[in-house]
Amino acid sequence: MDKKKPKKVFVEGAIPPEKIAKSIANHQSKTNIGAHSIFLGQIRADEVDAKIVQAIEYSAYEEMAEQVFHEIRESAFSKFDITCAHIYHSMGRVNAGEICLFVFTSSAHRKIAIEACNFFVEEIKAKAPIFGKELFEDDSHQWKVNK
Amino acid sequence: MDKKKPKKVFVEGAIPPEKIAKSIANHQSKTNIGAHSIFLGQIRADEVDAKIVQAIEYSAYEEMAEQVFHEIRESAFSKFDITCAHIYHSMGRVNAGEICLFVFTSSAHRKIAIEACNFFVEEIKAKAPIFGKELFEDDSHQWKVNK
Amino acid sequence: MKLKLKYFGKLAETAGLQEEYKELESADTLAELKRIVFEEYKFDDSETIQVAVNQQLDENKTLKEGDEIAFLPPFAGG
Amino acid sequence: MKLKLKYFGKLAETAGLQEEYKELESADTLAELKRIVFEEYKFDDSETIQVAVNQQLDENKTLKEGDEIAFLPPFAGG
Repeated sequence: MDKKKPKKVFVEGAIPPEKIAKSIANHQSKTNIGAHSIFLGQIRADEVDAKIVQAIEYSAYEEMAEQVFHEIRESAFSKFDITCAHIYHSMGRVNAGEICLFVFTSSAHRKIAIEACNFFVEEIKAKAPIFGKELFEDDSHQWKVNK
Repeated sequence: MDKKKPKKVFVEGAIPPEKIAKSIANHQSKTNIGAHSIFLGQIRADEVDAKIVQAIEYSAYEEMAEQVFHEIRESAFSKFDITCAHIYHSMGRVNAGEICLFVFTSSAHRKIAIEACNFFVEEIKAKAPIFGKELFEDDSHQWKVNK
Repeated sequence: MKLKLKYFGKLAETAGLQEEYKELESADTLAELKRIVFEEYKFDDSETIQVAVNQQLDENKTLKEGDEIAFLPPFAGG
Repeated sequence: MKLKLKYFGKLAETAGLQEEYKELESADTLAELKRIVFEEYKFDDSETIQVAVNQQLDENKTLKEGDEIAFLPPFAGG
């Protein structure tokens, strides 16, 4: 079962759009699915004190994060009648404009897929021990904090 | 502006995953975007009286639908602070497991992108004069009705 | 007055055509046109058929020469 | 008892290291360990640092030999 398989969440660097297309294509044999909901986090070139964010360098407490992802997944599958769910998060450097988070949920019905997707996004942001260093063009940096 | 350009919504047949990847890739130069929300409708192989849906054949009152899409888009841009929004819907035959609807919204912040995406999906389902003929393997059919 | 009538989805199937022109007394209202069409093609009202006049869902519109009237079965987009 | 301490993100930067081992009196609590570490590395508590014991966020846990204690700055995933 999709639910039980241990999943690799962290990917090195940005998540390429082709990976997203491939994930979608992989679901075309699952004809009990009627709706997919996808969330993508993209790095913003924010301006901070007249300096522009060029990239975020992600790090994580990986052993704990894997545990947290597993718990979020268990909780999502018990709360929502989803067919499958996939999450990917970048590690290392991701440039402005590139994708750092990919959440993908599927269900027979749209509301379930959408609610489950939101649940994953909020839970990951709140509970996963992931840290982001915002890099500026002059080699200075600041540490990102989730709102 | 993205908002003003007249948009082609209807595509012939299924929406290929590669088109979705290309849409995502096209946004990597827009570095004010922080979040994308995507909804995909997929044809389910539902069972009706022991017969399985093989495909849906879509038709539409196209002139009216284009008008409706335009109004939904205007309304979405006035309600939500989104950077851009794209919608694609299939015409003609789409087989079970294939994608028939692709809604793609982007914003600086995740909640806005997600809410706008949901708004588009609900509005399209409720207001767009699109009709679907569910085709069974024995060449019989029934007409789909949105719940 | 001459009107263009359009039928979609299940209604086009039931009527056996997608489009036709109809001559009406100019005093005739949309309600009267619906009565005529529903009777002619045995449309079942319980299916919540909507009628658009020139691409607008407004059942209180007065009809005029050249209007396009579309008979729409329940929507099924997405 | 010997503990493994881990530091992440801004805290690893401030401490100047990602990992170290520390010997503690076995009577020492997690609160006492935090006090020692915060003082040594001048961590600013107002930043809402969280502490995980063996990958679990439970500040009331009693420490034992070999525990892994992680000092975590605010999360920034997604």
